[in-house]
Amino acid sequence: MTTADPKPVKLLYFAWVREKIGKPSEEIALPATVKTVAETIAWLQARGPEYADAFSRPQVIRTAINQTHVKADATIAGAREIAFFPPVTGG
Amino acid sequence: MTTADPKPVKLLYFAWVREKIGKPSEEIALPATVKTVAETIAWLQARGPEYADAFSRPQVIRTAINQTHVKADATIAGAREIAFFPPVTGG
Amino acid sequence: MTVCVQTEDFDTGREIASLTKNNTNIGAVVTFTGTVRGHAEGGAITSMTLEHYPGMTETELQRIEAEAVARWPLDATRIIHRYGELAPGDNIVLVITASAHRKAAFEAAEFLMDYLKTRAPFWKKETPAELSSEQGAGHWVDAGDADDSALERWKR
Amino acid sequence: MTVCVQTEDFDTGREIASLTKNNTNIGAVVTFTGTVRGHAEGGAITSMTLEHYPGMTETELQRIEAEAVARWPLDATRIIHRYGELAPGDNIVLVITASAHRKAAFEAAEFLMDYLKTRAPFWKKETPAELSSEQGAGHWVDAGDADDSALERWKR
Repeated sequence: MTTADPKPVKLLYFAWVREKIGKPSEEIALPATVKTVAETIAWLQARGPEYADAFSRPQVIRTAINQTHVKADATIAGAREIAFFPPVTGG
Repeated sequence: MTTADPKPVKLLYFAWVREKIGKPSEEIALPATVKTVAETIAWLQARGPEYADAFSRPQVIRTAINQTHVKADATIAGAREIAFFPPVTGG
Repeated sequence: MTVCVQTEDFDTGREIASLTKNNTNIGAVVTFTGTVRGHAEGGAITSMTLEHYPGMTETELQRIEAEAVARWPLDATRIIHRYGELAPGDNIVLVITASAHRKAAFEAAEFLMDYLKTRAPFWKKETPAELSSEQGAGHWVDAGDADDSALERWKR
Repeated sequence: MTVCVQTEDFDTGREIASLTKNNTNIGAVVTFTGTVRGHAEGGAITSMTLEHYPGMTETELQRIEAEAVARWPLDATRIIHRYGELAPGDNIVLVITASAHRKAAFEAAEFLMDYLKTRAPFWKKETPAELSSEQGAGHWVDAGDADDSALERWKR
């Protein structure tokens, strides 16, 4: 059995994460070795200086998978949409 | 020095106290021996069957002197207005 | 910082607007509206009549309001309490608190309601449906023990 | 039980009226209105821009509302949250809870606000007065530690 081609996933960025990266969303095919939220962030950090800047403090980045809040150790299996953003300030 | 004539005080009744006594207020000259709220209630109880009925359970009667809540052992010295009523149910 | 005791209805939206107008220090407004329920313990009611102690009511509401203002950083407060005969669904009472922050506004509104329930000289008489044709018929609503215990948390 | 995410303003009085209409089981209505303050930590601001996550916002607000309905005996609830550019004094958020009794209405409204602050995907950018002519200028509001600790009391 061969490894399937990685499916593209939609990444969304909000607030200053969006501003630093310079775009609100993109479609990316993540390598199969990237399995968790923390690994996704680490992989993105290496993508370029704007990503390195946006994710320079991973501990303040919040993540939602398929529009549900998740923690950094959550798996990204089944993710169609992964959003990265600062702590929310509703209300 | 002789005892001064007792000054009349305005008594007010509310809710079922008013209904049982049959009037909303009256002016009464209380005898000088009546010095506290509890003594006023005891004195009123002896005034007639409607008063005895209204004050048959003194522990549920609340009192205000000059429009301020007071306890049963409060003095009535200086009272221009004494109101008797059931526990309040505002709001 | 105003209290009103009135037979007329009130408009919560209008009261909020007049209270917060031109004050951009306010970030949080809490309102509590109490209304006449259609059912009491004994079944359906057709009306509720509120009796009060004119003079003392206003004084007591002002005392309660002053106590709230002394305890919390409030930009504005409003208390309106109706009396007279009301029908199910009618407004009874409105409390509004406005502050820079939500915690103060929420706490002060709850405090005002807890004190109002146990200190403001109002009495409620419910007219059950079956007695609605009889003048003055009905039964007086007992003060709740829950209301007294609600006060305990504000003791200090 | 409805949530709205919108740019338009809301009318608190009208929302209360539509929520409580023809329901005489309701005896207590609590509203919370959040508004834009004219001053931030750094001084006067000219506007506040709210960004949100379309789709997730509505989903998250519905989850929060469902949780409140599961915990308290509520007759009706309403959440309206605005986004886009707002001026000092403008409404941001409205929460309404209606119940037979005041304790449930107060607790549920506070619960909704505490959860909304920490779960609803909104972000606020304030434009200080001195930067108001510069497109996109301003600073993002930090989430408060106080908001996270406010959640602790609802844990069970």
